[in-house]
Amino acid sequence: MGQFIQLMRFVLTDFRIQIGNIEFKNPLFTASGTFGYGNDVPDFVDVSKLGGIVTKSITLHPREGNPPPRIVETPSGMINSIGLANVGVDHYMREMVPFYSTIDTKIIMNIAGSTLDEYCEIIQKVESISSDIAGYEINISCPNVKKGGMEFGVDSSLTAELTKTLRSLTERLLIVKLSPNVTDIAAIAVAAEESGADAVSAINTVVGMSINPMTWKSNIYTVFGGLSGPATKPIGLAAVQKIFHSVTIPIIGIGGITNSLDVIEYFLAGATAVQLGTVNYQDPSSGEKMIDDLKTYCKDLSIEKISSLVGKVKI
Amino acid sequence: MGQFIQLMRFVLTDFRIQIGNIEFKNPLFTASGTFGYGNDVPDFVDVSKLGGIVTKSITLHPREGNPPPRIVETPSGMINSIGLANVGVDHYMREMVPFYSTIDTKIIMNIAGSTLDEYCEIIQKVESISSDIAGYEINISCPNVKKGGMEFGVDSSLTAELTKTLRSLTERLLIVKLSPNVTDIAAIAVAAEESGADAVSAINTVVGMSINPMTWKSNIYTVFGGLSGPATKPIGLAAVQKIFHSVTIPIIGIGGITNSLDVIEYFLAGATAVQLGTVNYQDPSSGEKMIDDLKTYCKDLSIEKISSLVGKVKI
Amino acid sequence: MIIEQCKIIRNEEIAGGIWEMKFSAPGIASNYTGPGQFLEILLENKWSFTVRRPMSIANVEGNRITVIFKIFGRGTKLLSERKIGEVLDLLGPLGNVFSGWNEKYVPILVGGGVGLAPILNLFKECQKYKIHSNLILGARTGREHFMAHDPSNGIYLTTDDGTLGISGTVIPTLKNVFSDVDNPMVYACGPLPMLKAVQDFVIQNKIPTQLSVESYMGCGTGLCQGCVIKKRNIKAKTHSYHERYSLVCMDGPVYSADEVCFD
Amino acid sequence: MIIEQCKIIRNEEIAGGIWEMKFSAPGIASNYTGPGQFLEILLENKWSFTVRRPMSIANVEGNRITVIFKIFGRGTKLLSERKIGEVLDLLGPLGNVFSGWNEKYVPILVGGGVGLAPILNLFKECQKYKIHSNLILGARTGREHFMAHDPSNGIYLTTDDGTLGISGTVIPTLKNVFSDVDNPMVYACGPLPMLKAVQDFVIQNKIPTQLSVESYMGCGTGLCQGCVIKKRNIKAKTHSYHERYSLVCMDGPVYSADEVCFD
Ligand SMILES: Cc1cc2nc3c(=O)[nH]c(=O)nc-3n(C[C@H](O)[C@H](O)[C@H](O)COP(=O)(O)OP(=O)(O)OC[C@H]3O[C@@H](n4cnc5c(N)ncnc54)[C@H](O)[C@@H]3O)c2cc1C
Ligand SMILES: Cc1cc2nc3c(=O)[nH]c(=O)nc-3n(C[C@H](O)[C@H](O)[C@H](O)COP(=O)(O)OP(=O)(O)OC[C@H]3O[C@@H](n4cnc5c(N)ncnc54)[C@H](O)[C@@H]3O)c2cc1C
Ligand SMILES: Cc1cc2nc3c(=O)[nH]c(=O)nc-3n(C[C@H](O)[C@H](O)[C@H](O)COP(=O)(O)O)c2cc1C
Ligand SMILES: Cc1cc2nc3c(=O)[nH]c(=O)nc-3n(C[C@H](O)[C@H](O)[C@H](O)COP(=O)(O)O)c2cc1C
Ligand code: FES
Ligand code: FES
Repeated sequence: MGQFIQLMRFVLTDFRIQIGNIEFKNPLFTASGTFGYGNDVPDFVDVSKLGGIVTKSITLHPREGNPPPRIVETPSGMINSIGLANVGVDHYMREMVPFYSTIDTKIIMNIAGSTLDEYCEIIQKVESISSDIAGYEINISCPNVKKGGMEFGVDSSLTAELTKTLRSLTERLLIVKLSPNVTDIAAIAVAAEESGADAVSAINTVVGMSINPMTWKSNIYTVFGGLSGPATKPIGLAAVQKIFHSVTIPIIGIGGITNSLDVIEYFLAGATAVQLGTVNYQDPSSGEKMIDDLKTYCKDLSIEKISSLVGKVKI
Repeated sequence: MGQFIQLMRFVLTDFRIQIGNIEFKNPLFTASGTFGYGNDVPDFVDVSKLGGIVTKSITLHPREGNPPPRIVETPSGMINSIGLANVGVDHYMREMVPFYSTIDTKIIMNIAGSTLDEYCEIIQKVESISSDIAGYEINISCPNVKKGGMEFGVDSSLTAELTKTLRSLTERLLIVKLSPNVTDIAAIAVAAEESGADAVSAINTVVGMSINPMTWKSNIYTVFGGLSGPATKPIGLAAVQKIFHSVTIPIIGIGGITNSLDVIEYFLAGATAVQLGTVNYQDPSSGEKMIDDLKTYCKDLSIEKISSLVGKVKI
Repeated sequence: MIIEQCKIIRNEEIAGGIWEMKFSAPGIASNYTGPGQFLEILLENKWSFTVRRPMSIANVEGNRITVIFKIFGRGTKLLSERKIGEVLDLLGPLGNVFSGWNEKYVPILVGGGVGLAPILNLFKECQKYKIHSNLILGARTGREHFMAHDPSNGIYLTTDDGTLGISGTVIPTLKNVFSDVDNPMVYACGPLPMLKAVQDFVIQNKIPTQLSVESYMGCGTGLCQGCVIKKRNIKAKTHSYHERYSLVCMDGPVYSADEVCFD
Repeated sequence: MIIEQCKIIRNEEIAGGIWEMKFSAPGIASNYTGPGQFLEILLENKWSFTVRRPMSIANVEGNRITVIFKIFGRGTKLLSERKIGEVLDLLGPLGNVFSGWNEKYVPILVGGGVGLAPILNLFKECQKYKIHSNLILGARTGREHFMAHDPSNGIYLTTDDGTLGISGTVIPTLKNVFSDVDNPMVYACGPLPMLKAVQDFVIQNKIPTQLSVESYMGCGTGLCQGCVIKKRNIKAKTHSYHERYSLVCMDGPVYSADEVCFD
């Protein structure tokens, strides 16, 4: 009987989380740029296991991206400079979005622009058509495109202006994705919150560089690229913890997650959900596996609601 | 005969570098906080092989540092929060400085303070006594002490004020050590240059955090600490490259160096010299070994002057 | 395309710095469609090796898959140290295949350096179907070769330093062989300078040619958009959705010689 | 203290999750000064393992050094997979030694968990000098023990779950043994809760005691200032130059029980 009750408890561990007015079945999302548009992943991946999918950044016009080399491995990480290669919003709405009605996973459309107007135009296009998109993640922080919105990501007042404007255009979830390449990430988060964002996500990639010491060539065509992967986990955790002490909206933690214990670290630091990026390149079904491992963790520690961990780091 | 000339060439590879009016016999220095005061290293280390030694940060008064835990390993890196534990300037001048007359390696005294006056008082004390100190590295960037000067490191005008004031107090080498935890590290470097710094060094540690997911405890007593080691090499390289395009004074590259090819990367990105930090914990004689490896590299590539590599990355 | 935990059943140095590794990989083997396809190998430590390492399939026999690799850096060094019985996490089969080889053509197969794996695979496949082909393999020096120089059977080895077979790069030999055959079709894989030289020659001489190209890969599954190569001309709709670049992992690694651009 | 490349000459699991590894380490062995000292082991990959792993010396015989370790995380897992003949980079010997053990006292040696290595070392040393001592070793469960429970020879094993020897922690056994001996001197090493309990008991009973403590180490050589432990009282001049903290790698790992503070 005691055993039965204990069994009951794990069955009931509640993985649902809430951001804005949207409920997600679990807090594991894939990160932008690491899972395509969610419609063209390898067959062995069951996208319906994920709490959410964040699309690669979509721009007003199609973008071919930067010349190669675009990627290089670094100690416990990698640098990329894809340059926002994407099909553009029109193609996206026409070709990819219909797929979403076939899956039971929330879709967050990540958008990027180089001017306020570009961001607005994208959202207006999406809002003009009925679709299964749950919300937007605003990329104000792509470090490897000259006009990729970096100006917004490093400045509180620009972030505020952008957020306020986009807020007026949509009722959907509005998430602002923050750059770690700033002096005070919490200040930018506060600006986003005060301007109506439903949540912030952090972090995008860290500006990095790599050189081939034998050929003297930059390993990345654009010289500077974005560092991601395990190397950046401490930076992402610190960002989440700082933001947690500054805002009341949910935080989506990103950066260097490779296993379920990393997810727990992000929760304890203050994240309500997390996004998996680089780990998808090793195994695009990592998310499914982590959900199973999280279930075991919660069972072992008798945790009834995953959301009860948020911000519970002991200092 | 041809062989003889080639032989001659490697013998003559010139490792000397110049910063301000000081010549260093080679460009490999140890980084602050990772080599003590240079006087108490393991017996098997030959400090006279190094181009320079940067002391741990010295403050006006002795500091006991932060409570433990102060250190934790992270993917390809570590976080520390030592809290500027040091003997204070008086003890340092009395007990450690006399040792320097016994070695043929340039000593750079790293100083930290929480107010402009503290920095000044330290330098005034040092300047009032004759000593073998070649110059100062100003730590304006220690991320784990509340009053550790962080205010200076993130602000161009405070950096300028501090640099200008210290410049007026000493003819010795004045190096400003920069924090990576800023939006625009090049702007701070420019402020230091314009205010009379002889060089800048970059980077200090990156703000990071780590949590034990089983006990839910922060792995660092002060919660936030400084990330160092290979994980941060791409960040350090990017910082050096950015600064290189903004200033004309020499840059001392720091961050994640573990071998001679890492040193080459820093040179190509724009460094005139480098500092070795975390690698000393694996092997405090790493510097000596890297000098030998650099000699082989330069021989193989027929490089006559190590300084000819500075900034030569091919884009 | 699947992820499979595969036991190593052979790992031997077959020439100087060149290793042959065989796996038991029933799942991947049963999805395999032909020479040109590759695997993405996960190296043991998730912290230390962020991205998988792409390796061409050199042979498939029943459940067994062979790769041939050269020790290049940290990852391939680690691979060479793996022992029989250990298990590696493989993602595959990936990519497209060499196509169009049949009785109507005389295939000339050109492999250089680490590019010999898919070329050898195609060579064996031609043998299996009794299609007479010519094989030209280049290396820097004799100790990197593991086959016999045997021109009478259409196997030509070249070395940059002349220590084995024909002295020089593969290009002069390609030209010679080309002048001897009717209806040639060239298949090549190897280092960039070699591919460029092959491309120049075959375009000039209008020889139908397929090149298997390399690029730095982040994922092998189309997700990272990192592995692009520049296109020479514009294809209709590809996995990369773009006109100027093609994703090597999805649209390649095999391209017609007039499709890709190496600058 | 030196850095030495040492060949592994033994690596066996001697109890559940507990491994014994032996090295040929002539240089370190010749510098060794006694039980209590430790090594810092560099794990193969510089990228993946940033800091060395400290391990107490469990025995020195001629050129050979033994460590006993428990699989705790990534690093100790990797250690357990190392094969005989492989070489590890060791830094040592480091730290101070257990002192004051001689005929005048009856040593009571208390070891728990991974803390048994230096305690076993001291036990053997006492045997060598014919000093009768008592050995109390604690573990969570029977399968973690590799010695025989042998109270008649002064060897007491305890298990938290009662599956071997005396049920319970080492503390009740320590109290019992203490009440039986004249002039006891306690030496202890083990997990924090055990050391705290030992400390409480010995201070209350004014028993001269030395504790070997653990702390997270960045270097083992005094350079990082990371390994501090809080002091209970103030020592004159130590390597840490400070009054409130002591550097475990240089001033420890062995401290008098009244010197250190575990909160
Ligand atoms: C489709 C394809 C098929 C290949 N087939 C073979 C083969 O059959 N045999 C063989 O020996 N090699 C093959 N390679 C090359 C092989 O992938 C690299 O030699 C290997 O990844 C080097 O790993 P490393 O850790 O030893 O090198 P590192 O030390 O990581 O880097 C050294 C160099 O290896 C190359 N490299 C490293 N990682 C990658 C990556 N993820 N993608 C592409 N290149 C990389 C880069 O040129 C890099 O500069 C193939 C590559 C591709 C793209
Ligand atoms: C002086 C001293 C002597 C020791 N002697 C022994 C011994 O004889 N046998 C034994 O099994 N263990 C001993 N330890 C503990 C041993 O160092 C850790 O178990 C080991 O470092 C764990 O490494 P890991 O990679 O498996 O764990 P990780 O996965 O890296 O971390 C798990 C835990 O191991 C501990 N740890 C990790 N790195 C260090 C480090 N650099 N310094 C201290 N603790 C660390 C921490 O508690 C950490 O939370 C000793 C520790 C010290 C300080
Ligand atoms: C190859 C690559 C492409 C990416 N593209 C985008 C993008 O288009 N938009 C965006 O907001 N973030 C992008 N990112 C950043 C990721 O979404 C994520 O913030 C970052 O990689 C950190 O997470 P990780 O360490 O788990 O990878 C990209 C990351 C990588 C590695
Ligand atoms: C344990 C530790 C202590 C440090 N203490 C100081 C310090 O006192 N003053 C300072 O300017 N930098 C200090 N640093 C920063 C280093 O000097 C260096 O900038 C940083 O570690 C990056 O280099 P690395 O990756 O080679 O370690 C410390 C670093 C570490 C790891
Ligand atoms: S390797 Fe990632 S898209 Fe091709
Ligand atoms: S471990 Fe570095 S000072 Fe003790």
